[in-house]
Amino acid sequence: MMVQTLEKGTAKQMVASSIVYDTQKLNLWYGNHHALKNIDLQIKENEVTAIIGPSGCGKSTYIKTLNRMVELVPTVKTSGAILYRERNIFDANYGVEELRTKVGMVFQKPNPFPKSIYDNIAYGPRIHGIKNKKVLDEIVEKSLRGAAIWEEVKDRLTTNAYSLSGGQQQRICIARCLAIEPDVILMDEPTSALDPISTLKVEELIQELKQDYSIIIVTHNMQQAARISDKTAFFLNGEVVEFDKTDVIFSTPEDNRTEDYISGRFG
Amino acid sequence: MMVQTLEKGTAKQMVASSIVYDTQKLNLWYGNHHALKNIDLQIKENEVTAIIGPSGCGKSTYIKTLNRMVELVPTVKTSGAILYRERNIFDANYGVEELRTKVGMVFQKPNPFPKSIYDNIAYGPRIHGIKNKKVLDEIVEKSLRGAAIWEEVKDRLTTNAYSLSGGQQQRICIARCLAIEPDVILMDEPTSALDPISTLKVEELIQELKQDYSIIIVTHNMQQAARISDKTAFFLNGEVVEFDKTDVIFSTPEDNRTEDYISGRFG
Amino acid sequence: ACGDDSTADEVENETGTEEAAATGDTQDEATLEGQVSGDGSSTVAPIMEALVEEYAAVQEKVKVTVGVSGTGGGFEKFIAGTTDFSNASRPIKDEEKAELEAAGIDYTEFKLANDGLTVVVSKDNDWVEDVTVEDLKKMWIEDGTTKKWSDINAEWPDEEIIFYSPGTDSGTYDYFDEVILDEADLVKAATLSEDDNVLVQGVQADKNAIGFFGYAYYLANQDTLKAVKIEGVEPNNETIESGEYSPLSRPLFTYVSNKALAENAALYDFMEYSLENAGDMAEAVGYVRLPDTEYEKGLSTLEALK
Amino acid sequence: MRYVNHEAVVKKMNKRLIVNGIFKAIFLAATLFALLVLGVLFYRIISQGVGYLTPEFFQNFGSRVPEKAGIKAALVGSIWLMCVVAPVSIILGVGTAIYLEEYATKNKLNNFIRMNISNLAGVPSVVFGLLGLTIFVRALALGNSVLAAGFTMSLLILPVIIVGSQEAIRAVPQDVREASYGMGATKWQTIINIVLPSAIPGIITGAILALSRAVGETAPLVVIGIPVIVHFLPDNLLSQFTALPMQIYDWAKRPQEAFQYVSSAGILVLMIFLLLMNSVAIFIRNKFQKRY
Amino acid sequence: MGQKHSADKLSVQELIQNSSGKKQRKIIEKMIPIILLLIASVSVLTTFGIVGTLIVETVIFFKEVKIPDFLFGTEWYPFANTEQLFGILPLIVGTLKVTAIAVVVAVPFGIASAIFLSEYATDKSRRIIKPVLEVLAGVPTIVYGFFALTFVTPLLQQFIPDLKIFNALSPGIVVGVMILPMIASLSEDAMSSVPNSIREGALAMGSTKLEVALKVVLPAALSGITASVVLAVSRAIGETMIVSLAGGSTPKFDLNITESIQTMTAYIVQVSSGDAGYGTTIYYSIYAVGFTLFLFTLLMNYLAHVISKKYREEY
Ligand SMILES: Nc1ncnc2c1ncn2[C@@H]1O[C@H](COP(=O)(O)OP(=O)(O)OP(=O)(O)O)[C@@H](O)[C@H]1O
Ligand SMILES: Nc1ncnc2c1ncn2[C@@H]1O[C@H](COP(=O)(O)OP(=O)(O)OP(=O)(O)O)[C@@H](O)[C@H]1O
Ligand SMILES: [Mg+2]
Ligand SMILES: [Mg+2]
Ligand SMILES: O=P([O-])([O-])[O-]
Repeated sequence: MMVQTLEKGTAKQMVASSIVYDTQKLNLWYGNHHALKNIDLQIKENEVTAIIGPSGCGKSTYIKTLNRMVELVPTVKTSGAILYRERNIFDANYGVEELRTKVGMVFQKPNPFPKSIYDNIAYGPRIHGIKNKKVLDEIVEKSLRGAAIWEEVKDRLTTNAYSLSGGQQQRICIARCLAIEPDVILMDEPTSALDPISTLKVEELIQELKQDYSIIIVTHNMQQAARISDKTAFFLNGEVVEFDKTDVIFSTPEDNRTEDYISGRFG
Repeated sequence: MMVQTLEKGTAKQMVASSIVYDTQKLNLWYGNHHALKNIDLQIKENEVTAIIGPSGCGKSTYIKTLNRMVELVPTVKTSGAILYRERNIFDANYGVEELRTKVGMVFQKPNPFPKSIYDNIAYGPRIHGIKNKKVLDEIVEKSLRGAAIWEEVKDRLTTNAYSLSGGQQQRICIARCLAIEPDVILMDEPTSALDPISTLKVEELIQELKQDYSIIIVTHNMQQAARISDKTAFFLNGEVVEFDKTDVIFSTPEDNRTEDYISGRFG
Repeated sequence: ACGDDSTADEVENETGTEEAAATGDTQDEATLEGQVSGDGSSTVAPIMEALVEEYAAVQEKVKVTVGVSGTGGGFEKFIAGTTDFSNASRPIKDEEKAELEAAGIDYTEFKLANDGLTVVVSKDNDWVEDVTVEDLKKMWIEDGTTKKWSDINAEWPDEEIIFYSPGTDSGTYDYFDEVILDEADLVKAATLSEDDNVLVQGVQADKNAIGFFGYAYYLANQDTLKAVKIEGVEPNNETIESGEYSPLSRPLFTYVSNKALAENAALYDFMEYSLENAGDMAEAVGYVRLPDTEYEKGLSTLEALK
Repeated sequence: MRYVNHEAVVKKMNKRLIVNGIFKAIFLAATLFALLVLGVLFYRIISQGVGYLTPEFFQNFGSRVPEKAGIKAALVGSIWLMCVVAPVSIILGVGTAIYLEEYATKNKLNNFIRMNISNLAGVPSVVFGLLGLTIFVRALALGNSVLAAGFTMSLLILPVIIVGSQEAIRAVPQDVREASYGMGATKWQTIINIVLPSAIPGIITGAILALSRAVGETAPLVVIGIPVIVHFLPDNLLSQFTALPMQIYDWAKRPQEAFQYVSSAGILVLMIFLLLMNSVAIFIRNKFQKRY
Repeated sequence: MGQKHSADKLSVQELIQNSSGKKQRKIIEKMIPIILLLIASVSVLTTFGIVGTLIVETVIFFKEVKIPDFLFGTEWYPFANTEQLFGILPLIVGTLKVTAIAVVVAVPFGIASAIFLSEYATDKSRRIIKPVLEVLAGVPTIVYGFFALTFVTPLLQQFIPDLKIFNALSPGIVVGVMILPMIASLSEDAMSSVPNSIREGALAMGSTKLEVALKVVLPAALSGITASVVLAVSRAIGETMIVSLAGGSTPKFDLNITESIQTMTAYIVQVSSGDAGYGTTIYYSIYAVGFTLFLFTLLMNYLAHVISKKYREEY
């Protein structure tokens, strides 16, 4: 993990190459409601970045801004910039589809398509124009293996994804995301709808995935953040209160509010 | 409070007169689900009896059995007996409507009728044959006073009850119940949908009401049970684990499970 | 209706053999294709319906549609150029001629059959047998009063007369209006319908009702309707053909576009078939056939237009 | 002081319960009235019509002789009519529904479209007939053709299909849409690949119910002047034709009693036609029950 | 390992980059909303078409007939030779007679069925009865018309010997049967949406089911029920085939229900099947009548909309 050994404040050029997302003075409003306030956050390659904070603090809003899904809400307005690989995603000529092919997303509730397992995984490649059956077969297998669910489903690829358990469904969603080999994977409380055993499997999976992908994960489960992430951002009321290495945040936070939150005093 | 000074195990004849509800070996099934198991419970006049227990233990089921509202669920089967004033309410010729005119009920969510405040209160007397406008006026005033809400609504008796706040609505429901001058009032978590201030008002009201009525109240709030009740029954898994004076239950319970529950170890 | 049925059967047999003959020897006739459309009189409609039905068995690929909009309604469409021929239960009016001329449509008139316009009452009506033209006028001309049977004849019941009449678009109406009412207004209380079946149903169900329509409809419903004699003369084949049943007997026509005849072989074929069979069909559906010479005259006129 | 005399209440209780019982019986009877009417209606139609329901009935064209009258032209005509109405109304209806549910923002134009659809749903069918007569038959000179009647009927059932499709589309959960967008799919790809496949059972069910209304509608056909003396089958969309309800209407008006039976037989064919369509709808509804 | 993976990564993303049809997709994406908007505008055009044709032809009609004569005339006598009379009141009265009879049949039966279904019926009987009501609602009106003419009228004649073969009573009753399912099912929806907690509140005071139904649920669902009745009335006003077959064609300005009448819809059908040719006053009159009919139903639908929106239940 060469990247992690880099120290804070290293010369800008060097850092730039390993920075995936650079959020600069991001503000976001839902109509009049100011949901994100002056966010500055740099997310690095091949790390797991956890976002924690009490309900309503803007975690989901932030992560959905990273792939511009938040714009599905018609009243949304933003200011500031998010540089993804050094290009501002709010640029008029930056296509959201292009962005989203590079940035995968996994949601809170498993949301496979009401299609067969195979078609779920092949969906992404297909819409992006890959039609070759052999290539698709390979992608499907590779993605399912990558999501650690190949063995469980390989004999029933044609059954409907909804016939699987919740935990399996969530791994299908992760596999679906892997199928277009994204650069970054965003996860919004990916285990909150799962039972403890499935949660464990997904957590293990995330640990493996970070070797190849940059992962940003929202979680309300502090133990989870502590277990799996390299960096942690603590959000409160739409602001980033503290952002640092996870062990720092959980052992010696700088801000009182962080400490209060982590010790369960509110939220 | 003469009744309360009576000791346990006094001669049967004496007790009988002051016993409102005598539940004997009551069992209840929802289809195959055995929801109440061999309940034996004696509820006395002019006391507040609280029923506590973890979610799903059968509290609501029991209280709804006391006025046979539980029979609205078509799959319900019962065995055993509930003597109300020495008559078995399950007797074939005991009309539920008759029972329910003597046993009022207040529900978890305020459920006033979508009518004016006046008509809400007058509803009961009217269906029971009271038509005289003057008598109705008096009943309405008395009941609203009884529910400690007269002052708040006396100038707008013709407005719709839904224009009131939740706490006011709940007191309207209590007033509605008082209007038919019941013998017993059943309350199923009457404050769980209310804010703290409204809760306080309703609790005070219950304290006053017990001078004239026998009250059975289901609550998930142990402090509330401790504050307002004379006796407490602890339900677990459809059984009565312990039934005793409230101070005994909260200070020196006999059963470990009661203690565990009260000290917050589960539920 | 029984006798009537047997005639229908006869016709059916005849055409059956004809059909065999047609398919047997003249190939070109059998393979004719095309569309023919007509509209017009509801009085003529039963003949047309029968002709179309039988013709469909001979020339399966020719599509003949015949609307039933009444004589006037039919002429409207004919003038608008949407139909090839138009059936009429009265001769074409001068206005209609003028409009056709203005539209540049040349046409030829063919007689198809004779019809006795029949005044009918319900079988349950046991008082009316015979009326005079004067009586009819008294009944049918609007004069602002409510008409009772007793107003016409003191012996008749003191009941309101219920009137059923063909609609104003129909030639039957025009004809009745002209020869009986002298173009005065028909009673407003009358139920008017372009659909003679509606009239039959109305009259048969009410013993105080009176109505009038084509002889064929009467024949088809003899069991529930009673024809009223006019000045002592009963409508039947003889009295109608001879003209003795007067003033209510009249010829039925069809008007065909000359241009369409020349251009549309299917139309020509259908018209030829119609003139050849109109007599039989007319009888089959309850009208009175013309003398054979009339049909031959018609056919030779047609030939000339090919 | 007591106002409520519980003794008296108990005494009156019996009477109130009896009244309740009587009214329950009345309500039940009222409900059964509808069933009774349906029963009588079916009984009469079946008992009158079944005798005429011979193979020849399906092979013959209309006839002036009741025994020879058949429903071929009308049945085939109705099928032709459906071949126009189904694609036209479904394309227009589903297209509109997609627009309103997926694309339309809350502006005046779109609100106007929404309001307009709900109003259109209440316009009597005979008025649609006037529209068809003026626009399709006359102005566009389509005549009494399958196409003219088909367009008229399509517009008539359009609001029903739109509303049904909107409901079906709305029932597709937002989160699968988001999943698709999250993969970089465009809006249209998401609609075509995710939304529509999920909504289609609902759309089809609604559409079939709407189409079965179009099969039975008579008034617009009468107004646009569909003929009944038709002894051929349509062979293209501009052919003249007749349809089941027109044929039934014609028979029902005929005075000879036998035609009432023919009419009943026609009604039976129409009802069987509708029954088949509805069975398909129910089959689809049950088969593709939502999975999420 | 990292290297190998990144090589793999390139493969799919590269395939995506190289895949054809990107431009095409962009164009489609731009075109689709426009196409869909065009499709959606068909329904608007339909309304314009309806209103437009009705108005244009009605205006021509009013060149020949004075508006007050049309609106207030009590005689509808378009087929006269000498003086045609176009007073629409008789047609409106005919329509209202049928509608009133239909309402008298459908409202009590419909609401009673709704009460039974929502307050008394078990789940099982509801599952049987509701589809039957749906079937009743799906019966084509031509079938109802036939039923009115051949069954209901003769049946009524047994009791009312004076009843004419065409009358207002029989089609009125049958139109009532036709709109009954609509009232029943919409009212049932309105009543079922009254929360159970309110019902329980009333039952817990010793109410009988009847009292709950009539004194609590019915008033609470009143706006929904009223809206359903108004919609049903609108349907009855626009109903065509039943009245054409069984109502007759004699417009009369009176209140008799045993004799032949004519409704607005039946007049349109009468003239259309007679096909008064282009250009005659009679031809234009069907548009004037159609326009009147359209206004009537529009008003009803608007009323239903207002009722269900404005007096929305509070619970
Ligand atoms: N579509 C929306 N329209 C308006 N306001 C919204 C919308 N979505 C979220 N908000 C508001 O924005 C704020 C942040 O919401 P967000 O969903 O990002 O919170 P969160 O941190 O993800 O909370 P949770 O842990 O509950 O998921 C909240 O106050 C919320 O009410
Ligand atoms: N209508 C019903 N049909 C079947 N089972 C039911 C029904 N209502 C309740 N139950 C079951 O009966 C048991 C007791 O339910 P009850 O509502 O009495 O619990 P409770 O103690 O009131 O819980 P809570 O505190 O959540 O209100 C539960 O297991 C519940 O699932
Ligand atoms: Mg969130
Ligand atoms: Mg409970
Ligand atoms: O339809 P008519 O024969 O009366 O014109």
